Amino acid sequence: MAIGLTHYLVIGAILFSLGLYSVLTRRNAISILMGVELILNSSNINYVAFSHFSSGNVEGQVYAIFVIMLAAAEAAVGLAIVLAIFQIFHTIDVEAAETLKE
Amino acid sequence: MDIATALFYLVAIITVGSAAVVAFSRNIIYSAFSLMGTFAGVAGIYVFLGADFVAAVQLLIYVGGILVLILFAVMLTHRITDVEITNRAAGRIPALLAIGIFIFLLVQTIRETSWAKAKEILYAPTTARIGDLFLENYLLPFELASLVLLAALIGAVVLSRKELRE
Amino acid sequence: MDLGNLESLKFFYPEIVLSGTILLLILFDLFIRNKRWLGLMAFLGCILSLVTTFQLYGMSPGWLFHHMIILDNFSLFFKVVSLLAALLVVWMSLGCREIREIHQGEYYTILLTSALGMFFMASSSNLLMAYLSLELVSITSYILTGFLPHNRRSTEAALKYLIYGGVASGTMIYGMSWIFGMTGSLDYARISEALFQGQTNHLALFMAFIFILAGFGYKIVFVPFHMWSPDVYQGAPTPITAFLSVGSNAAGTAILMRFFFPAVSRLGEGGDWLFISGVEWPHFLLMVSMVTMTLGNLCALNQQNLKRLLAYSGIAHAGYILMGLVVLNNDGLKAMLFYIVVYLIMNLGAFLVVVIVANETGKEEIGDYRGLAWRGAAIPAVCMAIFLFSLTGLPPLAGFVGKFFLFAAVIKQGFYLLAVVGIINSVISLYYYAGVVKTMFLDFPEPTDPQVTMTANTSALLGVLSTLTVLFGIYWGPLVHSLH
Amino acid sequence: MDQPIQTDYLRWIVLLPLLGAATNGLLGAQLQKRFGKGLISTIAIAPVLGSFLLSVRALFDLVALQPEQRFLIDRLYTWITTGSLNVDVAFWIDPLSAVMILVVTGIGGLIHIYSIGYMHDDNSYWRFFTFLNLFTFAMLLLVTGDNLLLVFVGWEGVGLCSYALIGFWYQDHVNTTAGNKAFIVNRVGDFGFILGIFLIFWTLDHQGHGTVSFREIQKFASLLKNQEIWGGGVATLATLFLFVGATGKSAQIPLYVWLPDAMQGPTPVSALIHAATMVTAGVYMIARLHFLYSMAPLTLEVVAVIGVATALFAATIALTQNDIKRVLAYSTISQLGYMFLGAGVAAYGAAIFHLMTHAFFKACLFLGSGSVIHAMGGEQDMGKMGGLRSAMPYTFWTFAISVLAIAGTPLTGGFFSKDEILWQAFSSAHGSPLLWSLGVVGAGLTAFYMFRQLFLVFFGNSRADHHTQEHLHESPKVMTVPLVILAIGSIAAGWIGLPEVFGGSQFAEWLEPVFGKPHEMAASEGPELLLMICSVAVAAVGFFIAYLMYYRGALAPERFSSLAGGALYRLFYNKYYVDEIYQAIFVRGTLLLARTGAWIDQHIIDFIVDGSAKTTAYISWFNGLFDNYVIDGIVNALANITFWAGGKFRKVQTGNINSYLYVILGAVVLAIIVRLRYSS
Amino acid sequence: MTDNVLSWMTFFPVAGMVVVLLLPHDRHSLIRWVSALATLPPLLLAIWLYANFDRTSSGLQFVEKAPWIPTYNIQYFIGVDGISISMVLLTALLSFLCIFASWGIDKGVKGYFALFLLLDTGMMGVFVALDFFLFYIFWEVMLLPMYFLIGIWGGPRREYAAIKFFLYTLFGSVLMLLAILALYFASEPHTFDMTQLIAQSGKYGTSALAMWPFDRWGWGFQHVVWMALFIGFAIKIPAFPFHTWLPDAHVEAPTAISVILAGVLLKMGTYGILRINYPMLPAATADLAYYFLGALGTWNIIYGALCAMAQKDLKKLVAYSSVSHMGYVMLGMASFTPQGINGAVLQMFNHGTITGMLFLLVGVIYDRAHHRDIDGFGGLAAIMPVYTGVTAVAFFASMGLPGLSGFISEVLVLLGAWQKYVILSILGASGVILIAGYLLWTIQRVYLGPVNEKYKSLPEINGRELFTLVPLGIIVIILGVYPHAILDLLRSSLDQLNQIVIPHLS
Repeated sequence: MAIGLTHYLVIGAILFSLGLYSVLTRRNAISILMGVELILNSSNINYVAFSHFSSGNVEGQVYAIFVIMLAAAEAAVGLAIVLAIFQIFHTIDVEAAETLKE
Repeated sequence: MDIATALFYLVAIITVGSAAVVAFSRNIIYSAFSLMGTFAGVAGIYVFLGADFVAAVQLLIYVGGILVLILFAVMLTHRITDVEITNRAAGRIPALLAIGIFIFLLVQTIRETSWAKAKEILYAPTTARIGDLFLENYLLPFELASLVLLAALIGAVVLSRKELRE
Repeated sequence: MDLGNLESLKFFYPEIVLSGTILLLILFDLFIRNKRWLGLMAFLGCILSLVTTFQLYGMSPGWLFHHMIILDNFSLFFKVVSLLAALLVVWMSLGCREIREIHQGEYYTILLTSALGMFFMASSSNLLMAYLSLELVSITSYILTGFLPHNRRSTEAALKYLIYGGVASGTMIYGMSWIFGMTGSLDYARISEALFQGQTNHLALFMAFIFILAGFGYKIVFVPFHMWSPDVYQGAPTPITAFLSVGSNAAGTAILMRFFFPAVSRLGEGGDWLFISGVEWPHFLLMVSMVTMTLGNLCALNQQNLKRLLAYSGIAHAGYILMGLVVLNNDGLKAMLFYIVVYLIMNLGAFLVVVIVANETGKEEIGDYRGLAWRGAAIPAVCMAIFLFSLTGLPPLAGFVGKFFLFAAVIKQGFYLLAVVGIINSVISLYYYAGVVKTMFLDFPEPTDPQVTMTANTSALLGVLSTLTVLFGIYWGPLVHSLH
Repeated sequence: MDQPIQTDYLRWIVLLPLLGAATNGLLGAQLQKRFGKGLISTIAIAPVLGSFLLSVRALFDLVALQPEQRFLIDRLYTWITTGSLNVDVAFWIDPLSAVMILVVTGIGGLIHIYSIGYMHDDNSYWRFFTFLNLFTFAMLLLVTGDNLLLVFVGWEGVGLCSYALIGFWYQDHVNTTAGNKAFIVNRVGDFGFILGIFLIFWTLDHQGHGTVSFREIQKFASLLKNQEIWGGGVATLATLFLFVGATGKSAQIPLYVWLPDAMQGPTPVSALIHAATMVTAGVYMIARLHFLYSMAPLTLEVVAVIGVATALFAATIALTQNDIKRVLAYSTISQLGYMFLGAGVAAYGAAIFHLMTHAFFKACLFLGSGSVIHAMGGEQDMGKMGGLRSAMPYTFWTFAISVLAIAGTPLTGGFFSKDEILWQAFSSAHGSPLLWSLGVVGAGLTAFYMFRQLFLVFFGNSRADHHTQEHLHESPKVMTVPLVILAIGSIAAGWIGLPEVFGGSQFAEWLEPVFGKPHEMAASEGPELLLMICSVAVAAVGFFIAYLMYYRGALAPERFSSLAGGALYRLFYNKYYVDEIYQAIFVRGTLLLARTGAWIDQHIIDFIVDGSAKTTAYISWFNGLFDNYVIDGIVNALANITFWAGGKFRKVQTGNINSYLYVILGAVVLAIIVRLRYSS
Repeated sequence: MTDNVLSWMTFFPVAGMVVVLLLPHDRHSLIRWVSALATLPPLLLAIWLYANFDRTSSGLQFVEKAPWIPTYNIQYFIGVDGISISMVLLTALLSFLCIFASWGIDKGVKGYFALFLLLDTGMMGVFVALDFFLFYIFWEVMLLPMYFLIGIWGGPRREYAAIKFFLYTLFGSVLMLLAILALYFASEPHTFDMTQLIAQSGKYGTSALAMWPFDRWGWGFQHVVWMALFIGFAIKIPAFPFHTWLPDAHVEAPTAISVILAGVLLKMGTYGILRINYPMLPAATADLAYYFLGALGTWNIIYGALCAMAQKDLKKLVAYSSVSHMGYVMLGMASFTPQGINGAVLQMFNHGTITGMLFLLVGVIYDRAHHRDIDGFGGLAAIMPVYTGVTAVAFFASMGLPGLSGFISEVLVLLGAWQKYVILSILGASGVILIAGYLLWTIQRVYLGPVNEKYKSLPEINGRELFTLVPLGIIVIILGVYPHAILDLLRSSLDQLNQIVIPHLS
């Protein structure tokens, strides 16, 4: 069977789900952020794959590049926040950081 | 199975496998390091898709930037030996269940959907075309992205600045 | 009109002014000692930008920067709303003690950047632009939320917001990638073309929309993407809460409409929008709207913290605003827009009172408002009552007119169930709003409760907002007219 | 019927007493303080006398007219005009109302005068005269009103004044309770009355002649004849409704219960309201609407039966009472029963005649008893009286004459009028020997208890305590003069209404334009005489037994009271327990309903209202719970992880990001699945 | 000024409110006098209006019309006809008197009078508004001041009472809002103009809605809208079972507010039904009036009277008597006879004056004794004779004693109802007995009987209090003797109203 669009999309889907799984189960903020990165990567695979198979131009690739850039920005901010949290709470377990409540 | 196909599956397995380690590992250091595998694998996939520039960017930014950041964060916030505490996970079984259904739905839909078909599939180098696009059609997003990065920069500085006033 | 990069610039003044202000702020931050000037600068920048925005009004619609953004009255409207929100929040921040203690230079920079992001959210005509602008707003929002140094709640809220936003936007771009895969394009117009021509798979489309909605929905704060908002609203500095509650909501609505109207629908005869077959938006949105307003209101009933209460009420209001989307015609659209303006005014007003009280007492619990009217703060209490009753939708206040138009649009299309649910929700909401009013007026203060006074600055803003709330309740003709 | 003659002085007959009432009512307290009681009584009595004089003038005006034209009217203004309803404020005088206004103003005037003496020591003097005047006004309105609604105003007005005067000494709970009872029982009657008005109006209105004016009703009465409602004739039903009103006002079964209690008021009040005037309003009303009643034989029968039943019933109670005024009260009820008997056999003239004579002798009796009570220092128990004859000659003689009159002693007023009624009860088309014989029995009872009273009070030895005996005195002139006049009236009034046997009744002739010709029974002089002798004989028996029992002491009263094991006596003495029964059924029943209503309001309706609020609150609470606990709970429980989060941090389950994300994922999956199900 | 007399009447109090707000808050007596001055012109104008009202015309008079929000066809459209003129009079009078009844307020004086004046404008506006939207605005404008007036200046359970009142009324008014919108879209061109809506009343369909459960009841558009409006108004009336806010609100509200509440606000319910339900939805009115106005009204009469009888609190008793008396209004309205409907509106006016008196009287005694427990008094007649005399007038008027105003309206109502619903009329008439029962019982317990030593030194009613009561008392008597003073105003308009509905009666 030739490697086609579906293969890439399935890889993307699996990455997406794994990312979601991390986000759902992890208590560690950094781990959750890693899950988010997985999600972003999964959609990037989609974009590049579609760019290749569907649109026939590089628009999808451009999109992927922007996603990567923004992922970097988000990671920077995210990790800054995580560090701030760590300074205050001395842990980055999201369950512990729960001053906010009803 | 030709080489290319075999290579593809190899890359795919690396990608998915290390992603699985990221998701399932009980040690955050393992997670963080396997993330590198994923990123690299994804870069490989980009190469398969003829997106050389994107692959390069992926390696540069993800592996060279983001991953390093993450590792720094991990180091800063954990004693490495502290395995159990650092990467607790909760609700695995329901999560697995939900994710299972979800993945099933996704894959089913992917298989049944008639995606758009490109007129021709190109395998030309893309760097130049992407560069053109950035300066022409995608100038505004490009500028905007720089703004995002600027804001993120400032934000990261502000947020992580140690300032104990209490 | 479809312009390239350079030609576009002359229709780009508002953004340019705003970006210029941002850069100047960064620059002056280095030199200026009295940081209050920075606030004033931001304020002036907003006004200038507002002026330039108004100059663009009434232009024939067109695309700028190679189909990246669209310039029409709709986007201009939201630019005005975002600017107003930013403007008023800057003004509010000037009178806020919380803000005076932090890095004001960065604060105003990020705030204006966020406003700029909202500009693009309202005008993007491209999936990439949509994502970028959304991210711009999101990232700045995370920063603003976590701006209070060494403040547990603030930082924690920021973390939650970040994780939540990250997942939401990740999901969104995954959905967008599917759209891209189905149509081979990122541009809304071409997407619409492709979708209406091709044999699309409805299920894939539906799932893609759902994913995308996760991204938009968490900005608008509708159920089930609402859960971050109470925590974030409670934790963020109050002016930022105000900004998020109105700006982010408005921009989210804008991007939603931007996406759904041009991308997946067509204007049919008689002003009704036709959707791609197989996508049951009215029913879906109907459910979301009803659930959102009901859940928001019900949860608000039990709140003790005023900011949290306003967060839940904001969720309910998102539900009301969605009512206008359900009917999918221009009536509903106009009603939504009107409501957004009105909501902006009254909600900011309510938060302003929170700021005023917190300035003196440092507290936000409803119990701390005990007998506010008798603690030297009769005017803020009265204004708060006006805002809260306006939020309830009592005439002759602006909120009533807003709800009136929404209900009118809904009833006209025969969505009686939605109207009835909306009405019942209004009554429920009265209960908790009136509870706050009760605490302020009907309870009497303990001797230990501190006196509350206002500065000239806050009282001027309060006067403006409450006057507008009453004014739009009595004479809203011009405002409605401007929406046409 | 000819057009009535418009006059402009009739209004003053009615309004003068109102003027007096208004003056005293608004300024009385001040005037009394400043100028003394003399001014008050002058203000009160002058208008009544004025009314009396005007009434006399009206009488002469009427006399001057042809019998068919004896009809004066004074129309003031239009009161209510709505749709087809048109009500004037107009007063009219025809021979019937002429009799009534003369009785009201004449006897009323005397009672006013009498009150000067009787009430002399009371501080609320002005208030008393205010109400007395107001009452006179209302009563005059009642008898001169030209339409049913206006009459109803008077009808309720007299009720109000009666209420106010019964409870005049309001500091005593018993008095005010009696007042309440009178008012409420009367209201029950009024309820029937007003329904009667409605029925008449609408029935006529359907024929295009909606009206409440008496003359108009009479004109269109024939239209009512064949109308039916609820399977009965409208005339019958309407008259029955109105009769309910009459039973209330005129204290007939079943609504008589208030009258005995009404004796709590000052005695002049009892004389004026509860003997001479107000209580006769029902009789007047029936006479006024005789044309309707004549159309409704069934109603007439009911009226007659109730009348005679009341007459007997009240008389039996009166046999055993010891309170001087209560005896008179029951006697009044009984006598009113006779009047209704008369009206019930369509002998309206006879009823009115008895009304008039009764007004004299009963007023005299009441005032006499008032004089006695006055002398006895407020004592009302006949068991503590006796032998007053010598101490109070005027009182005694006038009282005795009145007793003779009421007992139907020949040649007194009561004799003529009562026999007229009994004769009609026997001979009229609506009458029957049974009615007559019951009436005669009643007459016998009347004679017995009245003489019993006379003997107990005025004869024998005094049973009063020493102190009272010493203070015994005849009442002042201002009280005795009215007594004398009334006593004379008791005798004389009868002579204007002689029976056919003795030359025919002037009174009947006078009323002829109103009621039409009396029945042509002239041929049967023999029976009339015979019946007359019969009734006199029965009355004589009554007198004789009373004489034996209470004068001679030859017959111990106990011998009667222990008849049938004393049960009968107890039954009479306790007034057949009617009060107790009413109390149990109506008063308690209503109160029970009231409490039930209030309970429902507080507990059920409010429960529902509060409940819906609570439900909402509960749902919201549950919602929060759901947010906070269930989702997290599922997550945590299924994962079975250890809840440990470092010693220094509070373990809180809210605000959990993971669970938030769960919700979203769940919602998304759910939405997709739902979508799948629908599309497939 | 004569051109805009209604606007002046409506907005003068708000102008007064602004002045009051500008006054320093510790100048109590100045604030009171300014408030009195602010309510006086409307009263004088109302009298002028009364004198110049054309009684022969059934149409609208003193009309003012100006576009307001042209895009939605919303107008500033006010005017009076026979239905509203009496209510305008009543409002002007009671507002003025209640300022004096509020003289004793000493907490938050400024706020109190400011809110009171705002309330005044709202009330006046409701009665003169002829644009549905305007009507709704004014309707709601009353809500807030009322909430605060009860909630801040009320009795011990004021919060509960205020929020209960608020929620109830709001629930009703939002239903009304839906109905208003439904009518707006049903009209062509879309309009809020009441006269237009009435003119188009034939257009609104009556065929059954294909929606459960309306299809089973045979209800059409008209019926559903009618019902929505009715519930909104029934809460104000208050009709059973929407009445439970009333006792609480009345008991807790300060005296003057009780007077306004009972005297004016309750009338809005029945006024609204006459003004809106009747002419705009005549077919539904014809179908539903029997059940929801006639039968429910009768039930109100009896139920209210029974509940009143069981009360121990004097004010609560008066409150329930309002429930009972408003039942007459409903019954009369439902009869569609000239007598019934005229009687109903007259009863609205009379109830306003009589209940106004009653609440003022309760206030007088409460101010002195600081409680309202019926059984806690006794023998007040001897201590306060003048007060008792005035009370007697009010009580007997409330009882419907002939010669006083209540009688005329009750008789007209019952007479009118008789033609249509004999049984209801009889039941309603029997209510008169109950009313007499509890009122007499109350008089006996409070005013008569031996003097209660505790209250031996209570001061007699003072001049200011008399000033608030006497005008009402005089009106009560005048209207009993000469009801045409009001009836003449009503006749033409109400007859015309009847003519709209009657053709739809089957």
